Amino acid sequence: MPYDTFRYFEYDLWLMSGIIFVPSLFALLLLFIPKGQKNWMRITALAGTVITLLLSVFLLVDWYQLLDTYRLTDQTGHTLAARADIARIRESARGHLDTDLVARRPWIARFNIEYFLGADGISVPLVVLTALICVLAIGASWNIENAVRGYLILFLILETGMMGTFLALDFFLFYVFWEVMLLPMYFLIGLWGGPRREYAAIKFFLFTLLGSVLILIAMIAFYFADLTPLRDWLEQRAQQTPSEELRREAQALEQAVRQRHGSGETALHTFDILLLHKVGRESARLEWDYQQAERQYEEVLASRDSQRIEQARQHRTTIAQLKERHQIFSPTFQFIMFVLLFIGFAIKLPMVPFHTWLPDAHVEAPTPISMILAGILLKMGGYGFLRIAYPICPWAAYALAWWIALFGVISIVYGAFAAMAQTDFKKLVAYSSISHMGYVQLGIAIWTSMERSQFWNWGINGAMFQMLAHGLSSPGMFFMVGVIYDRLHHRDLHRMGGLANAMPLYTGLSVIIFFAAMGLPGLCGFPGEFFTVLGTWNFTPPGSEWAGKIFAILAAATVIITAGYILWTLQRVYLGHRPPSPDLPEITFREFLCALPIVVLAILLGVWPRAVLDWVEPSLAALLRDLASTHGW
Amino acid sequence: MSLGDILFWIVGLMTALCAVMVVVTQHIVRCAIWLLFTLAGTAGLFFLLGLDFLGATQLFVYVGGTLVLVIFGVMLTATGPFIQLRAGAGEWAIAIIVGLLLYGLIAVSWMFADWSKLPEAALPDDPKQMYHTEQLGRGLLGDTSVQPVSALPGVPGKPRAAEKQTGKLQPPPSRQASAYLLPFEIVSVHLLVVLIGAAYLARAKRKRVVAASQ
Amino acid sequence: MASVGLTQYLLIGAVLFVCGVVCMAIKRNAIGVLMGVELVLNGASVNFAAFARFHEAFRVEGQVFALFTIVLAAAEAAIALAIVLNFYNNYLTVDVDSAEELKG
Amino acid sequence: MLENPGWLFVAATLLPLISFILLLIGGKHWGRVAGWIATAAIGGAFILSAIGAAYYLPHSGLFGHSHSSEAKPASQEEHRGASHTHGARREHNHGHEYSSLLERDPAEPPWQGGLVWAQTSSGESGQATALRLGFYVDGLTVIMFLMITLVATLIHIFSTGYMAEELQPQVEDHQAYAVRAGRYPRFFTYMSLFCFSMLNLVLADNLFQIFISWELVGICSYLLIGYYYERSSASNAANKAFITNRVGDAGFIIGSAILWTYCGTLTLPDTVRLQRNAKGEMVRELEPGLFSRLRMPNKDTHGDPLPGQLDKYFGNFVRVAPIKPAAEVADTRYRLAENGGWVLVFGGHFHGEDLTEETAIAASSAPTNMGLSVMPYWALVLAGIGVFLGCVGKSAQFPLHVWLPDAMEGPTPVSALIHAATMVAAGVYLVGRAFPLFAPEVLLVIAYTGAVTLFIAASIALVQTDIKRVLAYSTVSQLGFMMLALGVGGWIAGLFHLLTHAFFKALLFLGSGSVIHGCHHEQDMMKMGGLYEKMKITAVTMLAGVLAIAGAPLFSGWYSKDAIMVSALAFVVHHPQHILLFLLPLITVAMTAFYMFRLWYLTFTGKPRDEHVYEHAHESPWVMTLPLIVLALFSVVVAWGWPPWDPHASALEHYLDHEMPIYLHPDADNPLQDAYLAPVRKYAEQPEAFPEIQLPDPHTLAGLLALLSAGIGFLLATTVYYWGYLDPEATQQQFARVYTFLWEKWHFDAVYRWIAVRPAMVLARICRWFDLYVIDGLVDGSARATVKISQWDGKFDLGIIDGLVNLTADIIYAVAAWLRHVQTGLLRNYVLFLALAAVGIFALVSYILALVG
Repeated sequence: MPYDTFRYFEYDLWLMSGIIFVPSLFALLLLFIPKGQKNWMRITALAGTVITLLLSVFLLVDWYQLLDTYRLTDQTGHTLAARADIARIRESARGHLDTDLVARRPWIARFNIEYFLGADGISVPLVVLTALICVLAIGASWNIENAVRGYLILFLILETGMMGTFLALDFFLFYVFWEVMLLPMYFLIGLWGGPRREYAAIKFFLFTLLGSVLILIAMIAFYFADLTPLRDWLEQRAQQTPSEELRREAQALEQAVRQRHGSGETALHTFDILLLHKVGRESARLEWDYQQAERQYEEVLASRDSQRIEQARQHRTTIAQLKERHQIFSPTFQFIMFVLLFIGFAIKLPMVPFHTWLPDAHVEAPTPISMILAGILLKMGGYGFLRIAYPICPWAAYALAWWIALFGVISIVYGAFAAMAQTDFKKLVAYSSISHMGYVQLGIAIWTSMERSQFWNWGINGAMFQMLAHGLSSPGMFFMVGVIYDRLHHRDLHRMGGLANAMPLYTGLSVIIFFAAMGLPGLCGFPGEFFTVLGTWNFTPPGSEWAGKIFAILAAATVIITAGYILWTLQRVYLGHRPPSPDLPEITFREFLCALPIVVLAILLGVWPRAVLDWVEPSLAALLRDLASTHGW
Repeated sequence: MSLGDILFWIVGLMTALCAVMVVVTQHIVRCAIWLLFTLAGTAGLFFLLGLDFLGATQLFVYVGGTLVLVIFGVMLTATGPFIQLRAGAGEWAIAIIVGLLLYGLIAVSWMFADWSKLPEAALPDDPKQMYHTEQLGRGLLGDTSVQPVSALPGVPGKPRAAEKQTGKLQPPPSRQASAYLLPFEIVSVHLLVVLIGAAYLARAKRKRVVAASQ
Repeated sequence: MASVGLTQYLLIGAVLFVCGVVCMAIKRNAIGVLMGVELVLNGASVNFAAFARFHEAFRVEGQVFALFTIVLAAAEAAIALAIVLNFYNNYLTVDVDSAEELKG
Repeated sequence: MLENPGWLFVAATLLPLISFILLLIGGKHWGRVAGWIATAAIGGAFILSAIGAAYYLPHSGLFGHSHSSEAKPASQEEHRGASHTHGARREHNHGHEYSSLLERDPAEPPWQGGLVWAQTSSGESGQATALRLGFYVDGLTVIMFLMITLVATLIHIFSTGYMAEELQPQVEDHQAYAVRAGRYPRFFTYMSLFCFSMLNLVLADNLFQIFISWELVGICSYLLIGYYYERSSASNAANKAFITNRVGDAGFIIGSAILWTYCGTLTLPDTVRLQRNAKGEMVRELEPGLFSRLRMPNKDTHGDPLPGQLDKYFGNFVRVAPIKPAAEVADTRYRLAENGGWVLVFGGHFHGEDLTEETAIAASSAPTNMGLSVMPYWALVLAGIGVFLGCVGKSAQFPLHVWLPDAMEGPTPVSALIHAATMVAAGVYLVGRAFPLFAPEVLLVIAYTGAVTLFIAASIALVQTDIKRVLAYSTVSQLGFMMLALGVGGWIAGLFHLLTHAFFKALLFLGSGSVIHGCHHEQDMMKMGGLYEKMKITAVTMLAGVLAIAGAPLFSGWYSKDAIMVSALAFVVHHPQHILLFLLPLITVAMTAFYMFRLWYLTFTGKPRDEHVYEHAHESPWVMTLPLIVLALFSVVVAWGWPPWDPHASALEHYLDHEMPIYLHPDADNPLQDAYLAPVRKYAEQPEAFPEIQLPDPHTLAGLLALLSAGIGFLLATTVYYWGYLDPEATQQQFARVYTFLWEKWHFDAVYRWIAVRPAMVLARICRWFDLYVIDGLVDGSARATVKISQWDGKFDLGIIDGLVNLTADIIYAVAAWLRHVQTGLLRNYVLFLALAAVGIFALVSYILALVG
């Protein structure tokens, strides 16, 4: 009896839980290290992060194998939804499957909250990135001397929060981790930060808290919707169009509803993100059908063919009834919820005008925390778009695409210009982050019709890749800034210069990283931007023929400004012949080790992006297909 | 009007009268005497009801025990001024009014209460067939045959199947009796303890007097 | 006049009860108060007995609880008298009005 | 025999990359060896491309048409017409080009190959779903490879000598007053990276890959201009160069995005890719490139000839107009229209019957694999201009030419290789490579840009005194000539001049480098003079270069400049309103001759104007003079043909003519002819076919005019600077205003500072201010407001709410105080109260029950 749940060891559950909780375990371990043993504490923390990195690499390998198996057999089977459905169906029969990278356990049964983890092409790269950056950040925080224990413990808890956010598939769980992430960050900035740390920490906290409150509202609103009508609807559709996918979804939903009703509930309320995806998709699809029928009816009205008019009216009324009965998330509801979620995630992204927490937080935070902030926390925004905001409220997302893209472009241009005016090295990097994350938003926003979906696919791929690239380059830049700050104890660009001769190795590494940020081909910054711009020209949101073209031109023209501020910075910091202080030590071996992986990966991703895209793109394509299918294709 | 009824009226009224006398009498010793009669009357009522064991106990415990205690108390404390302690006329008035009100209330509620809710007992005319004492004994021993229905839930008895399944209480099935032997024992032990306690409390404490006199 | 039934017994019990209450209310002598208590208890046990007689349901319980009442009354009397004696030892009186600690 | 000799060129491209990686990792400590490694790498690249060329030449048609037409199989013949880029024979015959491309022997050019760099799984395959890295080797690639690798090899050799002083551990930088460590290896590291990028650019078969190389060569130029980064002038120049180039690159990106969106590919020529078909087996299938998608072929996808009455559209952009002018373009029907707003895109499999004169044409607005699609004509023009903007930046054309003179801050070999011979020529090369993409409007823009550039640059070069700056402006001017030529349809002329110019301009720069090296980094010609005795080889070789650029007969420049003038003339004859396109170059020829001879005279003749410089001047070592000699040789003979004195017998020109886009061939039997340029070409080649034009033979006319103008320039220079009849100082005084205007380079820098740099900085400051005071102001303000509110809230609490609470408390206290009298403490009263309470409660309950029931 191989699937006996008692004797059965569900591998992926333990793997993903390990990725999430190993850091906290080591945080516990830190408590037992005798006072004053700073190096042992650091080594312990390092061990924790390294083990997490190893586990995440395992996850990556598993995902790759899973993708391969499905590539040959079932084209759509690799999506999270499909795997979760299969798991749910077989769960009732034979227990869990240990290779599907989906794990589900009841947590708070009373409210149908589950401990629900899953990994796919959207989350896996971010998980690996997080693990890597955390290792490097620990390496970078070696020279933090005061309250080492507390610092490391908070850091590890932070890592747990980030990992959980990326792996959670239950909205409640997601939110919990989201908050877990928030608080340590607040203390890390507020206690180990620079002179204005209180201000920065409070600002960061308030902004992020505002965002998470909005998300909370949306979450609760979703929870209060009863999803039972969806079951009948999915069954209907499964009967109408005999597709394996629909059948599976219907069956799984049936399973869920029955399970829920078994425990004395009459309705199905859930935090299951994947289930909410289906709800949003089907609601939007119904809305679309209804509007089509409406349009068709009006067209027919023109021709005075009474019987055809009658047919059209019949059709419209039937659709209207279906909508009445099965549409759970009405367009208005979707609009409100989407705006809430969007602002919530856009604050994290950060999107102009919700960005001002970022420069302050970056400037005040210690170097490793800046690395985490820029490398990972900003990605939460994009991840939230892809995982939650878009799939759950596709109708609103499509209707608001124009605005989202607009704000993306504004972020791009505004961030670039603001960066050019900075005199504080860290602030400059922070603003460049804003500009770069604008590409992410733009790439996600350029929703196009199914027949030209490849362009949107380029956009989303660009966004995803840009997230990863920025997750490498901007921590790298912050690290480089930190290195120089340790030596000069100031970050004033006007008081630097001539480092190239003083610290040639350091200069070489940082020049590569800065070029990567500049989007130089052959380095990781380039593909994301290029894909996004390629996709953007095609973007024609309903009603505005020129939007995409103008956006594309602006986004493309910003590379000039980017080159401007980056090269100007390089000139002010590295070139020239007067080093700011006579004896600047070359970077230490530890610092070199921290910078090296970033440089290597930056080059690797730039030269051969398929090293990532090949196992990221299928998930994105599936997501895109689901979304686009809501608008009639 | 059967003999039983006549006897009831006589005994009952006498008892009530004595009770009233207990209230109105000022002299504490006489009070004790009236009380004695009241208690005896109660015992008589018990006998009339055919509850002979109960009546007997009433006589033993009260008349033979409690009252003796009371009279001891009276004697120990009946010094001079305390023989007759008078309450004020106002108090009398209030007390009587309240008493009448209370009595009226109880009487009215009992007169208009609809006792038919309870299963009316079918009385066998032959008092020999009543076997009250025997039944009491059996009841104490937990014999299930003596009593058709137990209306007092919660008293220890055999746990029921339904209650085992769901914690909820089920309406009692017919012919379910409960054993009162254990509670009875507990009560007697309690009595013993109380007597000991009383003896302890009643010890004279001289120094307290001194303390009080100062 | 209706034949004697439950109600009549209850009425008698009520008389005892009320008398007891009034007795408690107006006796200044602690012993008197104690007697009132006894009366109340008697009223109660009369009721019990009546129910035991006139109702199948209480055939056993009625008696048993009357029994308990009696026993407890005895106990209570013992305690009460002990208290009275202590009271007397402390205050050299049995006038309950002289115990005013409860005054608000 | 190699199965696909194209890989030779790939290998040639990768050699410098390998050397770059080697030097990047370990070069720091290798000293002189680093130079040898880089030189060996690029030399190996030259050898490889030479072998590749040997493979190619049999097909090149250099050995007479007969050879190729007989020797080659028919399929080869036909395939020449296939993708419209590479050479079609004059006697092009109508074959099934698509099918033939599928059957073609991979050993026959064009040699192709490639791999997918990034792809998406949604959308129709082959339609904007894959970005490729590929190589495409045709005649143009071959000749460019030969030129680049040869020049680069020579320059590398030269550099080993020129950069020798960087070998010593301590180098004193006179301009930055700094002493620094020598960085000899770093120089060659950058050079290797540049060579790789440049070759990759030429090798690429798609705009995307070209863009990558575009940026890479840009960054190499940045690094090498900033080689002496201790000097602020150097780092400024580097930044200027890269940012100016980025302006062009932004245009390039936009152009690519447009083509990508409407045509669904960035690959220029047709490519054969292995595709897994429905049954899962791999099949070779043809993917039409941009050219075939935009220019109408005379065959449909299945090789069937298209209806004859359409022949006037063959090889042209087919402009159409929607039949019903609906805004909704998707699947509307179109009709052929002379100036329709849309252009047909032949992306998918289309049939002859789809296309007819009379009936409507169904086309989708999205790139599709089935049938035809359309793109707006303005988008086509914009795409062309965008791509050309990239070329403008790279080739330092007006208005983005300002960076090139400043780029002279880099070491001289860099100026020779990157900023004269190869990188700056990349723009011209791209225009030539992507020529079929350009709509007539774009070509006109190109032509005028070239004309304006060549004139402005030459005029500035007249007054410069820094020897390298003179050469820089002459480079800009020559690039302008090439652009002009391409713009007026002189495809051959433009690329011809590109090749010849590469040699003689590299020669001139290396010569100037030799001079500078000899004069210990003195670049001001006013401090030189009379150096002929000191450095004879340099002087003579440079004279060869000067003659070549001035267009003296039998020197390579003569042939190419002649070709340019002919093209310009032919164009002007057909479009008289554009007469400037002939006059400006004509004047500039004279200017060119003038400033080049001025340079030579000032440097080598007359008496030394600075004794100090003169005394220390010395001839350079052989590693530097040898390349000079070789280059001099090439700049004389590279364009020769038989007989050499016939300007139109040039073998190189013939070769290029063979590589010309087919639709430029004005033959009667060429089905694909461009309506806009073919007549011009035809007039340039067979003027006798135009009896109505009352002009002498354009070749003689243009040739004589050019020669005359060059002679005037030469004479002027000689009179002023050699015979000294005219005093240049006096002339400057006389035309003071003009002189300052030219000396200030037409005030371009100032203008840009005012219209570009300053506004950008101001905008940046505005953004910063907005952040600090508006957004943060709002945030902090809201925070402060919250605090205030909470304070008021506190007051409210204290005053009102607490007041109420206390009031109730007091009331209750009072009541309680009264009630406490109830607590008599008398046991008996309590009993009474109990009884009363019982009564009261009973009464109340019964009353309520009465009310209820």
